[in-house]
Amino acid sequence: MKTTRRNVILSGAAVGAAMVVPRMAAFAAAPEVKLGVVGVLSGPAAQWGLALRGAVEFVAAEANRDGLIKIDGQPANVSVVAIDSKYTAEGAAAAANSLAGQGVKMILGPIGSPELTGIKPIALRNSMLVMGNGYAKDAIGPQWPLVFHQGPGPSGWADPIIKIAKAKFGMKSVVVVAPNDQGGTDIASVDAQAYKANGIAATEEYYQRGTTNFAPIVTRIMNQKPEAVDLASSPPGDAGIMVKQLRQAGFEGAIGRLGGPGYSEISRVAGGDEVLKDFYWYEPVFIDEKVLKIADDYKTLMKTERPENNLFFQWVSAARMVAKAIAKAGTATDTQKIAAALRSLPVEDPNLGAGGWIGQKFFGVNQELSFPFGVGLVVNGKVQPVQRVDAATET
Amino acid sequence: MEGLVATGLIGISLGAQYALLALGFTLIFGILGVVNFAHGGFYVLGGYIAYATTTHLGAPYPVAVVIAALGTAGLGYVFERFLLERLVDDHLATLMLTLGLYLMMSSGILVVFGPESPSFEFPITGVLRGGGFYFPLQNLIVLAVCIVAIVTLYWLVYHTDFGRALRALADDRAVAAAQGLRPKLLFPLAFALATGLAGLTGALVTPILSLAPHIGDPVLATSFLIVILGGLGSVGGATVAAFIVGLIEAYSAVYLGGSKGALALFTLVLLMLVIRPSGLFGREARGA
Amino acid sequence: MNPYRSTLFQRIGFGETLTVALIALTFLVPAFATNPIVFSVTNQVLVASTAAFSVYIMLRMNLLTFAVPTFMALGGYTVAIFGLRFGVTDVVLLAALAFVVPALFALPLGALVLRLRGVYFVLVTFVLTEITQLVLFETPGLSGGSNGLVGIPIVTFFGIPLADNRAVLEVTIGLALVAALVTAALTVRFRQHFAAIEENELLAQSLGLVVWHYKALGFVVAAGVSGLAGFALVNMLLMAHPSSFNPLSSVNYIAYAIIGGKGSMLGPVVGATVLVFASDLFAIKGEYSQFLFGFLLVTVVLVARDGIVGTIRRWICRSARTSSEDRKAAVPLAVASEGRS
Amino acid sequence: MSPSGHETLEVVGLSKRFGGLQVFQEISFTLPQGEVLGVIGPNGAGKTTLINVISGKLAPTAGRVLLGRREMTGQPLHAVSRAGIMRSFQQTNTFSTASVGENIARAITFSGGGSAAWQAITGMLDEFELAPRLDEQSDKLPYGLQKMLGLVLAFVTRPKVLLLDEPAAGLEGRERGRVDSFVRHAREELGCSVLIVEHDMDLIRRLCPNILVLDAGRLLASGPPAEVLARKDVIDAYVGAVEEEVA
Repeated sequence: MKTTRRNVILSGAAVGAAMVVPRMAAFAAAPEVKLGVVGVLSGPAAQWGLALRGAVEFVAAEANRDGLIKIDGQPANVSVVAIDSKYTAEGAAAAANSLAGQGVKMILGPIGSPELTGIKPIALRNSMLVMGNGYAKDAIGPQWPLVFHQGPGPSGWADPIIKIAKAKFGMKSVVVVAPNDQGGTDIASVDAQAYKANGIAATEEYYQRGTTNFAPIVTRIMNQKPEAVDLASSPPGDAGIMVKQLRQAGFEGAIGRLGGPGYSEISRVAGGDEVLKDFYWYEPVFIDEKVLKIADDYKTLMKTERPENNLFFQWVSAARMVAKAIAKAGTATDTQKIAAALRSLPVEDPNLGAGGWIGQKFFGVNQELSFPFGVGLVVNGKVQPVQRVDAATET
Repeated sequence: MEGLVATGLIGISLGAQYALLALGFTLIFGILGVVNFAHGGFYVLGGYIAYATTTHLGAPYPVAVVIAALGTAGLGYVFERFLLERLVDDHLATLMLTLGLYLMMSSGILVVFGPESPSFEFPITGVLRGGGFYFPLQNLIVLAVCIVAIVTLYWLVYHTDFGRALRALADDRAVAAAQGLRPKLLFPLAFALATGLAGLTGALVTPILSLAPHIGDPVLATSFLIVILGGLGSVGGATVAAFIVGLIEAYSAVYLGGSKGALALFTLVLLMLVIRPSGLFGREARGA
Repeated sequence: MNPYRSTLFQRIGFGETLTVALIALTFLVPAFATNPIVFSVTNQVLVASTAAFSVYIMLRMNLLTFAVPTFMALGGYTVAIFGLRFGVTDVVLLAALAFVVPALFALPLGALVLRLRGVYFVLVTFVLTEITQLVLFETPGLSGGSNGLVGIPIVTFFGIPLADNRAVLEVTIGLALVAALVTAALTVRFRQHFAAIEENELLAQSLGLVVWHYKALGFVVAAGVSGLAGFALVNMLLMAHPSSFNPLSSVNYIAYAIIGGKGSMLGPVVGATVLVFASDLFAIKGEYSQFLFGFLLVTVVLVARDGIVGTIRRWICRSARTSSEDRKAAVPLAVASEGRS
Repeated sequence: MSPSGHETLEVVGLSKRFGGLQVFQEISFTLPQGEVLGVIGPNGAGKTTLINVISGKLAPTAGRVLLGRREMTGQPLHAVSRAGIMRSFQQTNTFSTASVGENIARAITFSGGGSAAWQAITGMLDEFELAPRLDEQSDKLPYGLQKMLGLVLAFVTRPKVLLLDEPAAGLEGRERGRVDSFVRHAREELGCSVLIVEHDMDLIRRLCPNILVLDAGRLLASGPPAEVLARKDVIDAYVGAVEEEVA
């Protein structure tokens, strides 16, 4: 190595200079409430994060307009800090750390289970309140008292949807298909349980994340001769190909997707509603005129169109709950107090309607928001109006 | 028995798609010694060009496929000529360069076209059926194009002056250059040929499967597997290996399940490398 | 002949000394900083640097490895399993395990893959990372499958629990420091051997160097260093999750080493620092972050071929040559004297 | 150093085939310790491959290589090298970005030599004009000096048999004399036997009491150069063409 003393010292100085970064100083002026957003803003799942960010920005603007939050009697200014979680555990953890560094105590998001898993230890260390999503079996729990669930996972809604689908299509057996990672297995296994509880024989099939051609998987499914196929949390693109290839292979039964929204993309990829034929899916929000009013309000307040993804509405309701809890607690820093306020608030939203807190039975903690939701149906190639289902309860 | 044959048919259609992809990848490596991490990006770009041409310009699908192939070839030419060419002998630098290009391409597509799959359909949707078998006509067309492309490529590489020049450059650049062959002219052409092939595949296959900004990742991984199995730089090897991978994927996924099937495939390729490091048809492992 | 003797300092190498010193200096961060962002960024930079050291070691032998996530997973899961199953929490013991278990795995694996050269080696290590993911998914009993292992007990140092942000960072720094020392020791001790293999493996072998001994040694140590990075990551997240070891993350570790400059041990640290900062900075830009990251890669590769450290060194060498002609000979000779002493 | 005769290189029925291509077959010869043997033949006759096989870089398809009755066949390159069979390369082959001094230091380290090895080559370094250039990067040296450095690297490993692959190729007339000198050093100071593959007939005539002629992978003739080079089949196969080419 031809290194001279001088050049090493100089390059060292350069490195030192690179390490000195502008630190973001915490503001200490008028009452300031910062809502953190941790969500995927880049890559294939960016639409979810953009919906989340848009929703929280909207709720912050609403709160500022209405002077909702008062700290020590003074109306607070609500602002939003959004950071990309890159849909990984590390990304979410880094984002949470970064927010903690900016003095942000409340986080809306993240959206997926790996991210939620990554954020929880950080939130615990910095006593941050998290209102997140993610369908993992351990998404929330008594060991994380400050972590709330923005909406129920399949444990909440799979059962009512299956009852509707069974009444409509009358299937006796189903194959549940999902990717082989946590985003797939945790949902598919809960779905399968729910089918079995309704007297439908269910088997699970997992494919490798990144599969582009599902013809072999479809053949494997066909070999089991199921009466229905549930695509669970397969991403919409994958689900669309599977629907197309199942129909090409001659599958005539109903196809479900008890994993999340994405019907329109699935329909586009599959080649239209005629290809979907008999199809049922979970729609996180029952969208009626009242809910759509949020979109108009958004346009008036934010001067642009709302984010396209319908998860937007759900995040609006969750962010409003958090804002109300902060208002009730009258603090932007004491997350224990905010959490207590949140737990005691009735679950209701001016646009989405009334619901309740659930989660005790499945997660051991009652910190899951449950609002009315929708079941989408395509029957014989015709889209039916989305059916409203009352907020899931635990019985 | 019926199941075995049906699965074999699936494997062959998979193999045809893979062959088209792996040929371009192996060509770039064989001639330039470059591992093109942006290969999947050109596949995606081909799909989107074809989509945009049919949807926004109203061109007929076959025209769109040709435009997609030419467009990706053009971009490949420019990229090689003006960026890659400067560092073509440094395989670490070219790896980083193609990787950077891929990240820029896929996020560029994301920003322009949005994250969701658009509605992009193959014009022919019929399915041949009979006696427990089925074969989508789309796959038949891809198979036909694949065979034409492979034959053309063989002819180009082994029976034209262009091909002879490329092979001479691949064997020994210094000697070939001394004999008057001009890498500065030929390398961009070779790169364009390969990226055009990826774009053609994208234009053909994405309407059958799906089109989204991120679908380049698995394409790259599959191309890797195939060229390892076939022997880096070997056109014949890549073709045969593509069909082998297609068949193994089909049989293992059908009889073992998706996740275990993939594990079986990867392990097989690993074993293969251990037993025959230069792949099925490769020459001695290249130093670069 | 005039037998130049090199000083101990010269022989250890400036790049190595500075790298180790820089990492040791980061102990000041938990001592004085209070801002969690600083903690988080330092943590990320150090985990990234540790993993990139592993790439650096392999590059000494002209081998580009994608297998870093594989060995990180081995190290990380080893720690998680020993913590959860056997209640091992001592940080020193866990660090030893996180180093040794991947290293032991690397030994038979190396016998298989080190026969491959160039791009074949690159591709086979890529396949290894894919296999790692699938094996994790397919062994839920051991690795927790797709859910990973959560609820790992807090590590302890002589019985003192290391739970808060500060202690977690201290563990990461300690691990990075060990990794840097191991890397420096290996690459300095065998600098001539590795350089010979990198430049001209055939000549080295024909001069009698048992090349595969050194390749195996490098591979095993690189695996151990990756294992330490895996430990640091798992300790930071308090879980071992497959998504932490995804195949494409290997690209980042390679980028750290190459963008920073593969010619010096300082390279991986500088590369990790710059790119982690860049990616945190770009993360705020959301949908454009990948584009900016890609653009940065392309620009650095085109403008600074030897990486950041290499390019800066070249500038300085150029100005040093014009100013003092006489000292240029001293350093190469000092190195050459190894064979004479 | 063992007494004369104990380090004889024996090549018995050696053949090498690449797939369908037979490079050479059934080559047998012995090279007694301290002697010099020339190998000539037209391009493509298999000369370099012969060196590759004897030195252990390639495994033979059939046949054996023995050094003083010890089996060398199929041993890896480093083992053959450590046993005392050392080769030089046709193209310049040094550690290109390392200095001349570093190159020599590495050769000494890798072959297990000590500081005595430096003393042994002092004279040679002066003679080949390498001594003043010890700190220069080896690929910045003039071509001729790079080739001499390659030979010096082989020398410092203290081989028992040296296999030189076209040591004079690309050298000017004056520089070629250094090859002669190098061979003399090797024989006198190491008691080493030398096998030279070369196209330069003058050099072969000067240095080699015996030569082998390879043609299309077969041993065409062997014996003293004056005798062998006068044979009609040898002239037909080779000499005429090459003399022109070299001139």
